[in-house]
Parts: sequence; C-alpha cells; structure tokens
Amino acid sequence: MTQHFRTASGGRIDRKKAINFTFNGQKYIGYEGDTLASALLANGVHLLGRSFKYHRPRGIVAAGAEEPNSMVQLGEGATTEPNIRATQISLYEGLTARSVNVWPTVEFDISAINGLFAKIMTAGFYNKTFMWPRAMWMKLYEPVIRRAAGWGKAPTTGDPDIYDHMHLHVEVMVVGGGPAGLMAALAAGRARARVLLVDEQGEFGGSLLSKKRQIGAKDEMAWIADMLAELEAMPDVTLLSRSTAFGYYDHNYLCVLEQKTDHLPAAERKGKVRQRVWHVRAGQVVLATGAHERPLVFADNDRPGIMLASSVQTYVNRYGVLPGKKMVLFTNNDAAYETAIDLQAAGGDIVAIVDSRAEPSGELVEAVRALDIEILAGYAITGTRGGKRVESVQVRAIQKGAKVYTSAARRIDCDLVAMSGGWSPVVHLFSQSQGQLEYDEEKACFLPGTKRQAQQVAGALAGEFTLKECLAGGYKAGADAARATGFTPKRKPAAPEIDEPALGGIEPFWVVPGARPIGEGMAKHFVDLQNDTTAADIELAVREGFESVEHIKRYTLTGFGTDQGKTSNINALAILSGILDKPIPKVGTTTFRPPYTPVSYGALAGRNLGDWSDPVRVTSIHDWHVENGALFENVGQWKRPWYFPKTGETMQDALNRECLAVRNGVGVLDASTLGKIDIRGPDAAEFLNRIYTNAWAKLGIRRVRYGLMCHEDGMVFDDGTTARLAEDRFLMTTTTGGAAGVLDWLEEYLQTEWPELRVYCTSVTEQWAAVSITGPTAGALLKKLAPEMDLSPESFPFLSFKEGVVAGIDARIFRISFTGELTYEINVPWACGLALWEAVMAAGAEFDITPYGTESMHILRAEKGFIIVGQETDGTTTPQDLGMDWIVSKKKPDFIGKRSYNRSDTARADRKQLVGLLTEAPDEVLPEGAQLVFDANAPKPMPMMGHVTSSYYSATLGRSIALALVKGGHEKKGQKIFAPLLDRTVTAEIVDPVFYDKEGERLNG
Amino acid sequence: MLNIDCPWCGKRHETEFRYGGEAHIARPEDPAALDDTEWAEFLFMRKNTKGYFAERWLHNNGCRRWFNVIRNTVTHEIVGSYKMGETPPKLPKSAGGAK
Amino acid sequence: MADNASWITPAAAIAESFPDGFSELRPCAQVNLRGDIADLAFTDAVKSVTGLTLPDMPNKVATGKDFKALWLSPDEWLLVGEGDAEALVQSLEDALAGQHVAVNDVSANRTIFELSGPHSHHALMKSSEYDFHPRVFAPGDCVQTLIAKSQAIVEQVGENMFHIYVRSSFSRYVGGWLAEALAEYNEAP
Amino acid sequence: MVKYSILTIARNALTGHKNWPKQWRSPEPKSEYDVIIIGGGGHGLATAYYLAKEHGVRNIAVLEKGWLGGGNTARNTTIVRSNYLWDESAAIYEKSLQLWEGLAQDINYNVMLSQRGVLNLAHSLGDVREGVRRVNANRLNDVDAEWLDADGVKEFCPIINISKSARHPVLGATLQRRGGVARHDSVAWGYARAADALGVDIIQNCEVTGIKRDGGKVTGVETTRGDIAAKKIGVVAAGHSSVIAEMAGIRLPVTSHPLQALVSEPIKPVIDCVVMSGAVHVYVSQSDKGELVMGAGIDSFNSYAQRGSFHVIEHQLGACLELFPIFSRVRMMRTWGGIVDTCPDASPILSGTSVEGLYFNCGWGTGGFKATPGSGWCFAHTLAKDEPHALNAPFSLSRFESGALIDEHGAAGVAH
Repeated sequence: MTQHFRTASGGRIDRKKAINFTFNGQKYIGYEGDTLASALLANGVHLLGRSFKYHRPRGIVAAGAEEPNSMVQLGEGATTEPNIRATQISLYEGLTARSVNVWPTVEFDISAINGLFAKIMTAGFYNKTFMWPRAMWMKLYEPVIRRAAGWGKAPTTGDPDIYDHMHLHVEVMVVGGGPAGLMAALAAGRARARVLLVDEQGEFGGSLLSKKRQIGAKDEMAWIADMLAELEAMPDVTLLSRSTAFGYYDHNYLCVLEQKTDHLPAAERKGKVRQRVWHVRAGQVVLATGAHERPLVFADNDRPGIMLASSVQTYVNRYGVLPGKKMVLFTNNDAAYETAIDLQAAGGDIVAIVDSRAEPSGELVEAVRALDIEILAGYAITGTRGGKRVESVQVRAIQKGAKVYTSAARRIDCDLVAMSGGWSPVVHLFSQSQGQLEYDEEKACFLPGTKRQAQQVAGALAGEFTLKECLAGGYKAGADAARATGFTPKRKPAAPEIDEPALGGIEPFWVVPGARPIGEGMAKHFVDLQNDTTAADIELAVREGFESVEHIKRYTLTGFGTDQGKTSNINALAILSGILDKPIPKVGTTTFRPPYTPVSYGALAGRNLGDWSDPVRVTSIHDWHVENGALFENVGQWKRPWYFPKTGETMQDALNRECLAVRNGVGVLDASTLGKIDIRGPDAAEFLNRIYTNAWAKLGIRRVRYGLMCHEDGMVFDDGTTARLAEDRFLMTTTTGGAAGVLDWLEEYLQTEWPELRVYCTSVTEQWAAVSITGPTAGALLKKLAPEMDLSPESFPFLSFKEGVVAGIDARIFRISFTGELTYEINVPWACGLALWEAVMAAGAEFDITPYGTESMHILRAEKGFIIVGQETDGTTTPQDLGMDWIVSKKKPDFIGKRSYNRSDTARADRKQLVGLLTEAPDEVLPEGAQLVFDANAPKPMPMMGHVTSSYYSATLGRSIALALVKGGHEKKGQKIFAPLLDRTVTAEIVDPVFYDKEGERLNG
Repeated sequence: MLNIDCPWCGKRHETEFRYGGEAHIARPEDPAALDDTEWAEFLFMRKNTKGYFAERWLHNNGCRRWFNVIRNTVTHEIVGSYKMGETPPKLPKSAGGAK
Repeated sequence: MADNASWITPAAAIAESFPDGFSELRPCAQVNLRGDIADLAFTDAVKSVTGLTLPDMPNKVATGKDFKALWLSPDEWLLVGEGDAEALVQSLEDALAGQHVAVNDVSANRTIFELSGPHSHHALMKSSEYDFHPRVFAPGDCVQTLIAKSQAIVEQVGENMFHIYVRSSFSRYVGGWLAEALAEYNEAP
Repeated sequence: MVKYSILTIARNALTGHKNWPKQWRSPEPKSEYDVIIIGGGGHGLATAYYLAKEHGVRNIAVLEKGWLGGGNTARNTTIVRSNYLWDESAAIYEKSLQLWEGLAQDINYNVMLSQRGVLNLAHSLGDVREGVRRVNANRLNDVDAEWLDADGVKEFCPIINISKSARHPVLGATLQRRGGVARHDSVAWGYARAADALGVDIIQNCEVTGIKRDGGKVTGVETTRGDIAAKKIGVVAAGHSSVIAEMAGIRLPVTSHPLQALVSEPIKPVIDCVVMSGAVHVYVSQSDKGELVMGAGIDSFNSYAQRGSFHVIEHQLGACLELFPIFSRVRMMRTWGGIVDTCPDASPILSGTSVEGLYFNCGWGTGGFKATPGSGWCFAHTLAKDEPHALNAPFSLSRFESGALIDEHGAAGVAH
C-alpha cells in the first residue's frame, strides 16, 4: 500500500480495483474511478511540472478542465499525446505519463535558472530586445527562444486511431450534467422533446459528485442514479458522458467531443472509434455549465500544494484523497469553509482559516468554529515558502486600502493551502453564442445577460449557487426550452427538501499586497499560472500605456495558455480594474472563443482523411486503366489516365508512342469525364446565343459546334462542343473540372436573369460514357464495330453526330476532334462503358490500337494549337487574346462578356496573346511557366512579355513545340524571344500556334 | 454552419448551398448603352452592407433553386428567405423594419 | 436495358466489402422529367402514361404501379421503376409532344444503394447533416442532400430502409464510405 | 523615445520596472489635423509613421474605433512573403518585404520577423505549372524564388507527407527563403510607438460615424468623440471599408468575409518553415511559443462577425492531416476569425476617390499582414503628394472601369 494520502473510506473510487500506472518512470497504484491527478495526490505526488517562463515547480491546482498547471505527456510511441491535463485523465491500467518541458527531470530542471533572470523577463521583454546586431536574431536569439518553446511533444508517426463524426438534430440540447442540467433534461424529456444531454466527465452529477447532500429522501448518489434511470428509459433522450461541448456556433449549432476510449486500457481500445465529434443542431439549448472557482492572487501563490478549495473538497469526497494533512484555507467567502469541514472529517488537520473578510458569519462559519478550527478573520496570506511543495505561509492582518502591509507577520506551517477567491460561472459557451455578459457586483462575477440565440441558462452559470436554486432553475429552463420548440411540459414536480448550508456573502479581494509593493523583491503574485503572468506584469503593461483588456492580455499573455485563462481571466480583469480605478464592467471582458477545451486535430478531421477527404470520381472504365498500368492525373475530383507506360519505357517514350499511334494508326481515350448537360426548350437556341460568344440559332439538327463561355468581365471560363439534338434540344459538353460550375452558371441565368426563357437543363454527365477513337484508321475500326453505319463524309461529316449500334450497344457517335485526326467519340450508357472499351480494344488489335492519356491528349491538341481552359487561360484571357475572334459574334446584340470587350484595357492591342514558339534548338523543351523577354540582358526587374503556357516534345514533328501568351504576340510572329531560365537562356521564335496540318486535311482520315 | 431556409426544401445546413452574393442586382437590359463607369458599377461595385442584407443562395446540393435571403451580416440572424421575384420579408422592428 | 449483358454496375468491384444491411441495387429504369406542375396538360399526360400524380410537395415520393416519382425540384422529378426506361421515355415524349418539358433517360446516371437494418440511422448520422429521425423523415419521403461529400438522393422505402441514389462516378466513394460507417456495428459483440 | 535594448531593460530592472514610459500617449483629439487616418491597425499606423517620417507631416491623427491593432492585425496567421505572380504585385510586396527586413531596427521594436522560408505546395500538374510560372516571374522581378520537387520539399520540411498515393499528393513547391512570419501584435505596437514619438496622435475608442464633405471635397469626420476637421482623410479600415465608403457616399468593389484561423496547444518545435497550400487550404507555421498557427479557407458569405462556420475549419484539418499525419494527436486550442475585405481580382486598392482628399487603402483580402510596411509606405506617399507612388499606381479604383485588373486568383491564388 503506497497510497499514503488515501482516506480510509469513501469516495467514488472502486478500492477493489487497483490500477497500475507510471509517472515520470516511477510505478504507482491507484483505483478505478481515479483521475491521474487524484491517483498522484493519493501517492503524495504534488510536483507535476514546471512553469513556462521561469520553470518554477508547479503542482495540481484544480480537479477539472480549469486546471492551469498539470499538463503531462500521456502515453508513448504512436499514441502519445502532449499537454493533457492530469485532472482530466481517467486512470487506466498501464497508463504512463511524464512531465512536459522539463530537462532532465521535473525535480531538477536546468531551465529553472531562468528564475534568476526573472527580473528582466517581464512582459514585453521580447519586443524590447534581441534587435542588435540584426543578423543575430535569426542566427542565435530566435533559435534559443525556439528551443524553449512548447510543452509536450507531438508523436513522430501517424495516428493509428480512428475518429469520426455524427450529426444529430434535437429539440433541446442540455450542456452540463450537474443537478441543473439533469433537471433540464428531465423536464424536456418528460415533455417528449428530443433531448441531448452532454457532460465532459465520465459520470453525470457535476458538483454533486463532490459534495454530500440530502435531496428529499435520497442522498446525492441515489438522486443522480434515479434521474439517470428515468432519462435512459426515454427513447428520444441521448445521454453522452465524457463529452465536451466545445463550440457553440451560429443558429444553435454545437460541436461536442466524445472521448469514447481514452479511459480504457490499450487492449480494450483496438478497433474502436477513439473520439467522435457530434455536430448538433438544436431547437433550444440549455446551458448548465456550472462555475469555476477562482484562485486568490497573493505572493508566491504558485507552489505545489496550493490548490482551489473546491478542488480539495473534490479530491476528498469524490476520490477519497487527502491532498494534504495540514491545511490552511484562504478565502474571501464562506462556501469554501465546507472544504475545511470535509477535510477534517476525512482525517486531515486544518491549521487555520485565513478569511479576508473582517467579520465572516453564517452557518458554515459557525460549523467550523464548532470544530475548534482557528479562523483568522481580516487576514491574508502574504507569502509562502517551500521548494517543490508548500511548507508554510506567512499571514498578516489586512490593512484596508494599503499598498504595503506593515502589520505583524505570522508564519504557519502547512503542506496544503486551499484557496477560494469566489466563483466564475462558465460563461464560455454562452459568450461563444454571442451572448452579452453582465457583471454582478453582489456575486462578484460575470453572468449571462442578453442572449442572441434560442437558449436558456440554468444552475451556477445563471448565478444559482445553491442546490435548491439549481434544481428549480434547471427544471424551468428545460420546460421553457421544450415549450419553445412546440412541446407541452409536464407539471413541475414538487421541490424536495434539501439539506444544504445557507451561504453568506463574498467580499472580492483581487490581489493581496505584502510587506513590499507588488513587483518589488523576489515575490511573485501569479495571475496566469501557465504563462507565468504576474500582477506586476499587468501593472507594467498599464504603465506602458496598454489599457484595453485585450492589449493587457496580449502584452502579458494572460489567458493565452492551454487553459485559455479559465482561472486567470477574471482576476486579471479585476486587477486591471483596480489599477485603472475603473469599475470592472467599464474595463470590459474578453470574448471567449472556441474550443472550450482543446480538441485533437484527428477528431476534427474525423474520417475525412485520405481518399475520403475529397471524393475520388472514376469512370466506368477506370479499372481497366488501372489493370493496364496507367498512371493517373487528378483533374478536379476525377482520376484520369495520364499515360500508359509499358515496361521499360520512360514517360517521354510512352508519350511518343501514344502520339505517333494517333497520328499514324488509331488511339483511344476515355473521355467520359467531360460534363454533359441536356438543354431543352423553345428558347434553348436563344439561351445558348446569350451564354456562348458565337451564334447558335442556325446550327443544323444533328450538327455540332464548338463554343467558348465567358464571364461578364469577358474572360474565358469554359469551352466545349454542343450538339443540336432537335430543334428545341441541345447536348452541351463542358470541361472535366468545369461541369458543376457551368450547370450552376446556366441555372443562375435562367432562374435569376432570364426567367422568361423557356429552357430546362438536366445534367447527364454520368449517363454517358465516352470513348474517343482517333487516328487515320479510326474509320476502319468503327466500321468493324458498327458495320451497318454509313461513315462516309457525306453521310457523317465532321461536326455532326449519329445514333446507332456500336459493338452491340446503343450509342451516339460524335464526329469532333481534339487531335486533328479523324475522330469518333462514341457515347454509350455509363454502365456499358467498359464493355464498349473492351470491344474497341479487341476490334482495334489489328490496327494496333493504343490507349492514351491526358498528357498525349495535351500534346496532340497543342500540335493543332487548340487551347485548354485553365492552361492557356488564367481568368485574364479573352477569346480575342486566344486568337479566337472567329468565335466571337459581331452580329449578336448581346451575350455574356460582350460589353466588357470595349473597356480600354480589354481592347488594348498589346494584350497578352496566344502564339506558338519554336525553340532554336529543336530538342530543347521549354519549361511550362517559363517567362519570356525580348531583352535577355536587361537588368532586373526585367520587363516580361509573357509566359509559356504549354510545352512538349512533339514526336510527330520531331522537335519541341510550345504555346505562349505574349504581349502583342499576334503581330510579332517571326520575332525572336527569350526565356531566361535559372541556368541558361533559351531562344525561340514566335510562330503561329498551329504546328501541324494547318489546313485540317487529316480530319477526314 | 448557417441553417438556411430554402423556400422549397425548408431548413438545411449551409453545406448544401452555394453563396451568390448581393441580391437584386439586375443585369442591364442593354449593356452596350452603358458607359465604362456604369458597367463597372454593375460588374464590381457592391453594397457590402453591415447589418440586414439581401443576398442570394443556390440550393445546389438540393433542389438547385436560386433564392434570396435576408440575413444580418453581424449576427448572422436570418430574417427570412424568398423566391426570385418575390417581395422581401419585413425586417424585425428592432432592425428598423416596418411596424 | 437492365438486362443488357454489357451493363456493369459502378460499385460492383467493391460490393464484396459491403457489410450486412448495405448493398447496391441492380439497375432499374430512371427517367428525369421536367415540366410545369401547374399545367394540367402536363400532369394529365404524365398520369396517362405512368398512372402517377406527380408530387407537388417538396421531398415527397408518389408511388404508382410500375413507377414512382421522386420530387427533385419544383419542376423536376425522378421516375424510378423496374420497367423499360426507353419505352417510358418514348411514351412520355409522345404524350407530352408540343409541351415545354424535358425527358431524359438517366438510368445510368445514378447508382442506387440500399441501406437497411437497425444501424441504418447511425450510418446516415455519420454521413449526412440532414435529420433522418423518424419524427421528421418517414417512408414516402425523399431528400436531396450530401452523403459525406457527395450529392445524393435519399429515399425512405420502409422502416429502417433507405435507397441512396448517387452519381455513378461517386458510387465507389459513397459505397466505400457507407460500408465503413457500418463497420463498427458489424463487429462481433 | 526611450531606446529599447537589453541594457535599458537591465537598468529598469534595478528600479523594479517602475520607470518605463508609456509606449504611446492617449491624447484627446484636437479639432483639426492635416491628415486623419481612419483605422488604427498595422496599415493605418504604418501609414501615419511613414507620413511623419518620410514626408514630414506631423499633424496627424489615427482614429481607432476600438483598441489599436485589434482588427486583422491581431487576427491573422502572420505570414510574410513577396512571391506574387504579377509584376505590379511583386513590386509592392517586395518593397514591403524589404521594409520588414529592417523594421525592428527602424522602429526600435522587435517585430520578431523570422525568415524561415515559405513553401507554396503544388498538388496537381496545373499547380506545378503555375508554381513554375511564378518562380520564373519572381526571379526576373528580382524576388527570391526557388522551385522544389517533392523530394526537395521533404528535405526542406521533413515532417511533410509526400506520398504519391495521397489524395492530393505533393508534386513540388515554390520556396521563398526570405519569407517567414512576424509577431503580429508587435507590428501594431511598434508602429504606434514610433508614430507617437513623431507626434502622431493615436486616438483609441474613437469611432468615425460620418464623413463631412463640402461639395466634392472632404472637410473632416464626425466621431463618437466629436467632430474633427481635416482636408485629407486616409481610410485604412480593412473589413469595414465599405461602411466608411457609404458614409462618404461612394461604393467600393469589395465584399467582407470571415477568415478563420486557429492555433494548437504549444508543442516542442516540429516545423521550421511556413507551409502553404492554396489548393487544399492549409497554411501552417509554428510560433516561437510552440503553437501551430494555421489559417483556414475564407467563408463564402458576406459577414462582419469575426466568426465563420466551423465546417471550414474541419475541412482544413482533414487536408492538414494528409500533409502532416503527425499532427493528428495535437490539439486545437483556440480559433478566431477576422473580417477580410476582398476585391474581385484579389488585389488591393490604394487609391484616391471621386471625393477630393478622400483616399482608400483596402481590399487586401486574406493577404494584408505581409503588406503592412509597404502598404503604409505607399499610402503615406499618396496622401502626402496627392498622387500615387509608382508602386501603388496600378492599384487604383479606376482599374475596375478600364478592366486593368491584377488578377491574383487564377495563377498565384494562394492567399494568406
């Protein structure tokens, strides 16, 4: 039995279930039901870590989420986690943890030497120094600062655990499973509303888990059990424990982190979801988030063994642990007296109660007096001693208003200081929901004021600090929430008799002076324990002209730690109010931002990792491509074959082979990814006239035309061919990546600008798989597949389509060409795509048919000078820039983009225009993205004339080719232009962008 | 995550929608008749209201209808939504709406 | 067409990985229909061909003898059935001749998954932000929403039974996603 | 102005730090100034500082409706770089970067500029093309830029995942070694202190409620602390630019959107450079305190709420873990949002208006922080001379009429 500080009995731990764990390499035993913090305290371990700046020894202060100090590195290897608060770690068999940011050990930490420099490491220290010499900042100063940065360590490998998300809609969501939250859930549940109740702890009950209370005929534990039994029996009530509502967003949308396996031994976690983020949309939200106790700010208030009074009570009552055996209680209110009573009952010794109030009174004060405990009324702790554990405190009589106390000092030995500076309601979620906070002078805390969302507040959050108020307030909040969402609450149950002490008042006491003014001497009055911010730092900030609370926080780093200032924000604000001599509400408060407590990135990402992070779209022929060795390119969300290398081929070998096959025989491309939109209605042609830059009214039925689409600013944004299926019906194709955007664009104009046009658009992208066969022998191949079809140019001219049976499948065949060769694009129902492809491959074997991918497609079209939207265009390119004036109607009175061509810049003659480039050295392939200049020797910044948009080695032409956008390029053909690269300058000649078959003679095979 | 009321489908999460910017900017009947300043006004100049703002949304993962919403750009409160061509809902009294 | 030998459903290659309660349906006829619901000539013609009164209530399904009609938008429905899509398209075109409508055979455009069993709601809650709770969504309802990051139509066809229509190119993504969503419930206890 | 140095700190330590002077005064507004700057963020304070320092204008007021540096200066991801695509952008951002490089010494305030290198990742062949294009343009514009292939990326940032099977694999990256991060608050405070020392009145909690005009000229402002006269007004109000413009009766081509960011809990250093990926919206660096500082994508809708939608952040973290699998168990500690004013071409406006004496500096979108010194420097010139400097002449309002946009979306659409 090593747990010397375990009480003889009591607590909600299971003493029959011993749990082995390791902290800083030392083995310990705790019990099921413990947290790591309670188990360490049971073993007498108070020193858990060091502070950030001065590396002062630090211990456990609190018992929950508000804990500022006791962060540990939990676990090892791939599942290690930095910065987890020991107070929030449920103990499990085999747990290992270490102190963070200490070297070599927490007992002997080299960086504690920082304490010697404390006098210069004040707020703003970094702003004022490390500037000379300038070069040393990056070389020396910053590297040293960075070495000291951070608490724990990230794992060095990926995360083996599973995370996911759930979406839930409820009428009433209750946050906080304490007495108020339980009552709220009950009221709403009885009204038959769908209810979600969440609580961050492993057990529901909240503050009742730490206190002994008689509620009617039941003790607190029986009461909680009965409440849960009733709630669990309701089919539409969801109870989530170990679940923290961490963010409250617009329109009553809340996010909850459920820690499903973090309390389990490693063996029991396997294969289970570790953490789940619940996304909840609630009709009404009941916030019953409770309150956090505030520390008192006195000299050297940071030593291990100085804890929040209510947390001491929690350790005693809930965990059966004595955090110390000789306790001094320092308080400004009498709620904290209960801690003294409970500790004494559990076998601890109360050395003294130091009460800053001159005349404490009330039921609890009387009860303590009856126990013969010394009460030093009107006294304060003005100093502490101890190394790794508090050993004694110095107390003095308070001299009201004095900045320095001259009253006699008395030293009291102790091993535990419990402190209570009053209570701060946990307003974080309320504030996140845009609620306004109001300061309550009498209760000395901020309370929820004006709300902005559909919500109720209850319990300690609402300033209801007695159990009786909590139960009544909770029920009312739940009933109101149910009513507001259309349900009829049941009659309110009769209020039970509750045995609880009546409370006296609180007299705020924000910072305790000592024998010397604050900031002088070695003593430090810590406000933010994690960031080592002291009252003197706040004074200094004000002295230097920082007055806004936001400035103070940022200059001193108050509230910027992993606890986000849960125990420090209000104290800092109050101290600032004292210095500025302005009332607290006038000083303001800060905005609380999500998350309430930290949330792992893994949980936030959920399952949206890898291929789930962005849908992968595949065609019906995809598996064939995979099996035949294709490498793939991402195009939008699609996977498209990039090229099909054969064994031993380089990429360029493969491309040469693919391109030559198309030019000399036949190639085949999976073109299924192009967007397809059926456009139908009496005004369809008129609609296309307005959408495209060219004219559509006269396009014959069964004919196809190429079109460019521009935005209103005149810049090209999509292109494709559109076929006229009937007088009133067209089939439009779009670029692979542009399909969804184009459909939205069409609908936008139809619905918002031209509702008078009678046109329907239907997306049929995945109705049709498309297999494009291209090359001189494409006709012979198609003839084989569709022997019945008349393929003569007269019957089936370029830019037309036919319907027929290809390889036994009903198909629509388009004669369009992106390669310049005779091309048939065969469309069949999506699910027949693979069958068609395989038939084409089989029939094509005798023609040595060659599948090719997007890269060869790009080369082939570049040889023909065809553009690719997004490559030759970048949102600043007009059709005229592309040399495509021929496609811009001069006759149509209006179309989208037309007006913008008259603007002075858009009409400029020296805009960047599409040209071809031929390098002087035929084997030299310019890098795409190379910038072009006319004077390669000009000093930098060099006047740039344009850039290379596409560049390839063309096996067809036996040399390199490139497309480029060049200022005034259309008029500069024949001129030399230079591409200054990192290691050399390439010379090229500006030429026409059509490199191959300028007359288009090959289109008919 | 805004909860947006599609006039047809009811309240849906923001992820089902696409934003369409300021509402009630009609494309000019005859763009050619506008000078460059007027055309730039249509193309680029926006109210960017702080407060209650009429804006367009597209229910692009649902019924694919465009519609208008009155939303407060400070609080994100949505007063109501209405179909293209319909009259906007009245603002709440607190926002200076008609009594 | 459903009996077309060349027809290979998009998710067939991953069907083996599907757990109990999740499968891809065999192909059926799907026809996208657009027209003016307020026009009696339109609704009468559709009724004469299909026997269906098209739902004018958003997100409702009307069920007839051979086909059902899913509301997709105020002027758009998806007709789904075991019959012959081409024949349906043809008879609709004939009956609607001269009217401003759009009729498209989209049988291949979407694939249909069936999700059923006690954990179907959980799988949906993991995949969609829409509220599928029985108080809100019941047999006869359909909804267009997102399943994970893919557009989808979800139709409730019975208690704890849903049909999920997704664009064919997304079918592997959605199929794989939903199969994985169900995995935790298919572990041996 | 007391000179800040380690010696001054040591000397003040001896007197318990009781003798530090205020970093800036809290003056009452005068009835008239030569120039009024509306907006006490980094850009506004820099404008005031350079007006006083470079142009000798001393009778200047900076009016701030809240606390100085409380807008986007306090709410960004602190990235500094100048590797923009277009000549016009590269020139003004490079001017800014050069000012950054001497800023701590110039204003005697350590802004903690850390030039640890900025990677802009390419995930598709299109990204690669545009990255190479930008590197080439930068090089010829004398802006340092390098292209790294995937292995080069891995060498520069060892924790990054360059697996080819990633959903959006890393195919390469541009690198600007002179890019990095700076301490955001310090920039505002440093400029404020330096401007104050030159006589600039920085007036906080002073909200402008109206712009006073006499015909086509400005004559002053109405504020919550009374009317103040001035013949020149420079508006540097970021997300609130349209609100001020409306007071003056003009419209701007800007819309305001939330831009969210987040930090993790502090962890020991794991990443020693800035990694940006416009394609998947990941912008990450590690602060000198150990926090991973990350920017998210912009929310699509108009907003003045300093608050965006959470799914934007969740989406970003999915992409982030793909790039940095070791971050999975690191925890998000704080999120926040700023209001960014975006232009149709993703480039700023530093320009006069149709109202004489009224100037706007706005539209920086998601990229304003890095521009702070250069923006202030150019805007000061514009206010002092009543005409733009060559560096900001292209960023005029008139470009929206002529069509001479500087579109930084398409090619170098990497924001932040």
